[in-house]
Amino acid sequence: MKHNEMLAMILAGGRGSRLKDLTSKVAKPAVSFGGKYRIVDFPLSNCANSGIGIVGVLTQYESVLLNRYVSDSGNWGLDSRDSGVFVLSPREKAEEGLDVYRGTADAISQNIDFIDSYDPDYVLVLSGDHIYKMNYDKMLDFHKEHNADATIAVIGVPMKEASRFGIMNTDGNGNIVEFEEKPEHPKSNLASMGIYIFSWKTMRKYLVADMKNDQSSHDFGKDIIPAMLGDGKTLVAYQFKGYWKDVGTIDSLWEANMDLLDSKNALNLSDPSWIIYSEDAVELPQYIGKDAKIHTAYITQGCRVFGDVNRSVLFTNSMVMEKACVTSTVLMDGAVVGEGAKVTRALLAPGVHIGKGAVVGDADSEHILLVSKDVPAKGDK
Amino acid sequence: MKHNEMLAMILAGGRGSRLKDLTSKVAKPAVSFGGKYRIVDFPLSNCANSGIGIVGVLTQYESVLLNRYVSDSGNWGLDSRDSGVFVLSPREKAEEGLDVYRGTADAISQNIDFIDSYDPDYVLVLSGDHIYKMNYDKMLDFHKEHNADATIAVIGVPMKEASRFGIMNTDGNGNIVEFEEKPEHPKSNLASMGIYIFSWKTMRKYLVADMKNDQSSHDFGKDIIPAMLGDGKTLVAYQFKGYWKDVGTIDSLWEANMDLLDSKNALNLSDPSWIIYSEDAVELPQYIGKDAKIHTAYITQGCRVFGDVNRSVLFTNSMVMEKACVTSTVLMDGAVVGEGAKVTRALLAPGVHIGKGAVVGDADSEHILLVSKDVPAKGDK
Amino acid sequence: MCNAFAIVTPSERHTTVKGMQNYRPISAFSFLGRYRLIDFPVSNLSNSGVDRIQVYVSQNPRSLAEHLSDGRVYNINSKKGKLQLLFNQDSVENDIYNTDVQSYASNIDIIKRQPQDYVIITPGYMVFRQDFSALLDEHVKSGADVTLLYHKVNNAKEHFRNLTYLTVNRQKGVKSIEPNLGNINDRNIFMSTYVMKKDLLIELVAKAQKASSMFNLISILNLESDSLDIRGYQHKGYFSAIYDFRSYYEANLELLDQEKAFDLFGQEDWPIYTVTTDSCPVHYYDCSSVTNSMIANGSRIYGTVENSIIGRGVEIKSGAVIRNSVILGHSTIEENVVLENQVIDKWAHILEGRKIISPADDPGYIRRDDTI
Amino acid sequence: MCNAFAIVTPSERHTTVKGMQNYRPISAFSFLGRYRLIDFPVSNLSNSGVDRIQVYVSQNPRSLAEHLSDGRVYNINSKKGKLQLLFNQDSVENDIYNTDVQSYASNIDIIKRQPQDYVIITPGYMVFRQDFSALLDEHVKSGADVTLLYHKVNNAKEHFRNLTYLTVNRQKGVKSIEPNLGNINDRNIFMSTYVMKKDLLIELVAKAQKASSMFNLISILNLESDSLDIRGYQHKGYFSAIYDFRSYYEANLELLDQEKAFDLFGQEDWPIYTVTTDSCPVHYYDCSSVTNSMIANGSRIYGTVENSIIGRGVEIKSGAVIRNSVILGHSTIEENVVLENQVIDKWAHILEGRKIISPADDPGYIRRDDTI
Repeated sequence: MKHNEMLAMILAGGRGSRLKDLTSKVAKPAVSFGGKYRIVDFPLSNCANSGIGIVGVLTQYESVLLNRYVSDSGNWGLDSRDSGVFVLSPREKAEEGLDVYRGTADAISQNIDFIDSYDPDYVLVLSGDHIYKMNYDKMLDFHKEHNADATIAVIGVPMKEASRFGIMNTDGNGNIVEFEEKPEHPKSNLASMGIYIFSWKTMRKYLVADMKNDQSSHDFGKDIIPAMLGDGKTLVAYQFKGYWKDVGTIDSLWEANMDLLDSKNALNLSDPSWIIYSEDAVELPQYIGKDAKIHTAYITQGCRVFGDVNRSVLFTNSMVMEKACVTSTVLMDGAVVGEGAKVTRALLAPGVHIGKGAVVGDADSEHILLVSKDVPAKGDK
Repeated sequence: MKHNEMLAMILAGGRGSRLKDLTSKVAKPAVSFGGKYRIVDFPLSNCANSGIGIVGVLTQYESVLLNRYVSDSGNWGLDSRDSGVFVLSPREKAEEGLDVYRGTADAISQNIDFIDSYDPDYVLVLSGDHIYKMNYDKMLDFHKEHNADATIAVIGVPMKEASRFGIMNTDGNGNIVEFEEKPEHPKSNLASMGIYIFSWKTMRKYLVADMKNDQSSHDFGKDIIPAMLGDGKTLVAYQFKGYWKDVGTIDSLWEANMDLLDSKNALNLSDPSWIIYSEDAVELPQYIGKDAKIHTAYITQGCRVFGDVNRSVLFTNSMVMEKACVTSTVLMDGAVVGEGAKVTRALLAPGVHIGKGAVVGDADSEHILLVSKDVPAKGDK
Repeated sequence: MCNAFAIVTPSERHTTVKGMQNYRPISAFSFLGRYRLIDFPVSNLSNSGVDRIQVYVSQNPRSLAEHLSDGRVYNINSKKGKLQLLFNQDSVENDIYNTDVQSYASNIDIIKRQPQDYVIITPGYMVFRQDFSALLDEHVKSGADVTLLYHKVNNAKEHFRNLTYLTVNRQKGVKSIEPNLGNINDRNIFMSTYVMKKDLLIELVAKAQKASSMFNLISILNLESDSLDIRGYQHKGYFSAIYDFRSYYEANLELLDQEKAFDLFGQEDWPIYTVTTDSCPVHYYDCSSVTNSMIANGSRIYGTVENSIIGRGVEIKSGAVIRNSVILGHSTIEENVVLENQVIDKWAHILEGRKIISPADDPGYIRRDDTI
Repeated sequence: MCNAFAIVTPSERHTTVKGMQNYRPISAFSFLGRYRLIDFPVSNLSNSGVDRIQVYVSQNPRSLAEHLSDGRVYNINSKKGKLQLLFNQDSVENDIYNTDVQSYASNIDIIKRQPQDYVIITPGYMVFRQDFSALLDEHVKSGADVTLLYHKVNNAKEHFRNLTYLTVNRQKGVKSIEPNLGNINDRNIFMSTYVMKKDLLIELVAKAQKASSMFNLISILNLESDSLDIRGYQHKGYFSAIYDFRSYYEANLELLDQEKAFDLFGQEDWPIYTVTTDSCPVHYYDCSSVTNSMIANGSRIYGTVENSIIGRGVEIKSGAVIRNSVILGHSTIEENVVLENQVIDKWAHILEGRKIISPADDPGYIRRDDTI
């Protein structure tokens, strides 16, 4: 076994309940995105492209599909000899019972033995819910240059929105001097992206202490980072510039999909030097029918379009039948819009069928309509 | 996704406490065997050779190494497009909390959603602790021919030992009429091998009912099989002939290793038509030194022998130094017998070092000596 | 599981696809923008439970070697099964000696070592769906020595030139295998697919070599037709063969017909596998207009596309019009180009304003990496 | 990660290993019973963080194609990286034109498409350990145009014939690259390993082609030695080269020396990868006697083995005596055979009682699949 300088741990255990019915049977990181991807493809592909070989995925909630999905490590080329994607659920240990992960830090703590078994110098902690491209290897260089105990990736947000984020206050040298979770009066606009590099030896000590602390909520932001700051450890902010989106709500998930229609979109999924890998669907190329009309769309293989599509994103195997009209809408995997139906400003959950002639959604709605149940044809019920 | 006729579920959650220190940090199915194998290689390779593509491994206890090991599905060729080895630990569900597996049947019950996601016709349930080669595809043919609801593999055991096993009493047609767990006065010598094929639809009903039954111990042998027999379902015995060994104790694990020295051993690990696949160690071929003497041995790559080896099995990277003498002994991975030391009738746990000149084990002992801590050189302490 | 191993054969000596074939063997041709022709026989075999597959290759093996890799994408267990490329290592300068029999002979040790009793031989240059496990069962049940797969066509005057056809009697016995010279429309086109015992193949190869160093498998079967029980088995469903440039062009466009595509691809339990390139979805921009076309992922469409197949990573800029054409991967079509009835090979670059129009029955070809 | 891609070169035109090379290129030779020679350069590259590796092959590519597969066993990410076989597709009949420059020229499009700035060229027929990442750093730091790797030897009269050596000045500048004709023992043997910018390689290939169609990379470097800053870099540690039959035999037996083996394999962070065949451990029976030998898994030993290398799945029956020999995989040595100073190729079968003894300085060779 070759020495692993850094391994990655992806926190993928959240319930993602603000995504409503989309996460009732599917863990949030396994939710589909951008036609052919799942959210977790982003951190996993970033790892592969950054040269990280060992990735632990910490799951616990409704994770059958997620576990199956990430187990297929070849999708990201992470199946070479000393690589692997490992699903880490809570386990029973010799001295202890079985316990759920009590917080982000506890999820890592419960897997100290897994991490130790690779003897890494650094551990990268990621969240499984964000859409972005990032070279973690460069962040590691930054971590080493600064002789840091922890490096936290931050992104500038509009000052007026800063109170919605975990904000890092830094000194002139980029050292983090304070962390404030959703401050009422933010002192900076540098929001934590939930991406941490820790020197493993130091981190390990804090995790062991945290596990024993009954007062702790076992969370990186609330407990570990403040404890390290309190001890005068070196924590530095690594400023990221580029596309980054938390797709935690139906509106933000829809928006992130719509962003793909912008030809100047900074995410640029067609860049050959930083490919986002995903599972390959065994499907024909998309077929566009004789009377179809497509104006600005992002459509993937397996789709069939016979009607009109405007400013919309079509996921694998979705279909738009004759004379149907789909506008400003996301059709998730296998969603079907029946003949003559009209769908506007909506997000159709996987497999949802819109009946013939039905009218769904509203061009002027404040929020995006999530359609998670079949809609009967006009006239039926 | 292609339809999967039958998928396999390997029960790998047992504590294996009779293997003492060998399983203090390693789940029993991950214990090493036969030089280069781990116990779980046998059911996994049997699956691969029987054409089964989807294998769930149900783990819970001290399973970091086991989880890592079976995740590397390419070792058994189970990483082709529609194949996979999936680690299934207890998971939190939308409606329920997190719970350990309460018994063999409960382990399957808690993964009904996993099985359903493949829509199989049949489910093969295996144990992760047995050494044998078996074509499950032929067993499935038998199951279908008999239109059975469940088929249980049985093996003839000496009548006087039958009371140590779960015994199947059959009628003249091979139908199971009674199951007795360790009967005082056995009526037959057909012992259950813990290998079951179930028709999934039928099995699913029994599992759902069993989950709700507070009186149940949620065990196949104690609860599910008797319930099916009680309802008059068709349960048939599939008689297996060949090598089969439960390696549940230090003595039986040692014996199974010694069996490999017998050139007529029915297990025959060199048969090219039914290869037992395993992880490949990145090691040199074994080196046998200038003054080495080897009489009857089973030695794998990475080993180095400079002394005498008699009737012994040497696992990956184990070493026998100059003038040392190893007799009737199993040296597990990386065990080292120092210069001039004598080791007899022992099983050395992975990485154990026997100091120079030390004498370990006794040719006349009733039981095999498990050495799980380093032994100091003669004269040291 | 199937008691047979398989040999996928390269195109025959006398069939050539002008242009395209300079860069890769026919079995490595791109098809429908996403597949390679080899995907069809290998998926058929894998779905039939055949997991020992030997793909013979004569020239330019690179694209095929990279595409097939270790067979995992075709759902073949890489430990138990084996998808291997075999090269005709003894190929001789005078091409008339390079028969299929020569290839078998030069790999006869490997053929002999296969543990299966039967062999299925099927071509890498035809597109169809076939359950070989059912075909093998039928072969065994019939008691025949050799079973040959054929497809009834009614357009053999114009099409399938250079292929062979079977004459069968009422009992499905094969009376002869002859070249299609195009004089009759109704023919049983031989799909170059054989089922027989491995030992019989070994015997036939030895006999053919003895008879003449120019003999191929068909020659020896014709010669032995009295002593062997050779039967035909009729294939039904979609079938096309790639034996010249026009047949390649037409087979692509023909599958825009959704019924035909469904016949070939629509069987739920019969996936046609291929290798992914991890391209992103297709981006259609506001000015695009696309009808009756198949578009592979990774493409960016600003222009007009009608009745065409667009390969992976193709860019069609605004004002460009593509009609009845097959564009292979990674080509760039600049603004205001007009292409009609063309096959554009990979990495080509068609410069602004070009108009390249060919007659429908004589489509044009633009070479790989060409800038025009 | 390394800002270089790599080319692994096949053996040169004028080196041949009699016998063995009829069946596979030198880089596919079995080594120490378990490896193939190609494992050394590819593991070196993978361990150095180079994940785009092109292995050039001229003839008989099958064994190499199967062995390398998609690079996963070498710990190369198959999505981000690429281990590919490249064939010299334009190889011409007259062998003197088949230079390394010709191979680069015929794959120049692929070379140009690599995203890395540097190229490392290293041979598939030498055995050594080298951190190419460190070598590249050194190259960049030195400001040289080309860095060449060499090994100081003191036995060049008897060994390393047909290879080349470097003459270097005190500043490590390379004054010339010349064939080793064996007249002096102390030589800096050139390890056929180059580091340079990709663009320089492209330029040199063009220049070489212009100069003469028989020019190879060494010729053009000699010609350009005044205009380019070409430096030598001394390799230390175990080194052997396979350039004829005896060097192959000796390189195998030499590594029975545990110190040499440790020097090559003992670095914890520098694994030498190879493909497993899932053979079971070695079974030694009661009558066996084995000393100073390396035995690969899958073998069954009843007889006597001394100072030898035994490949995978070999059976040595009782009474047989093997001395100072290299037995490749799957051979069977029957009872009471005596072999001394032999190389036995794969799948050979030595019949009962045969005695085959050659002098130590002129070892014998038994062909693949031979029964003797």
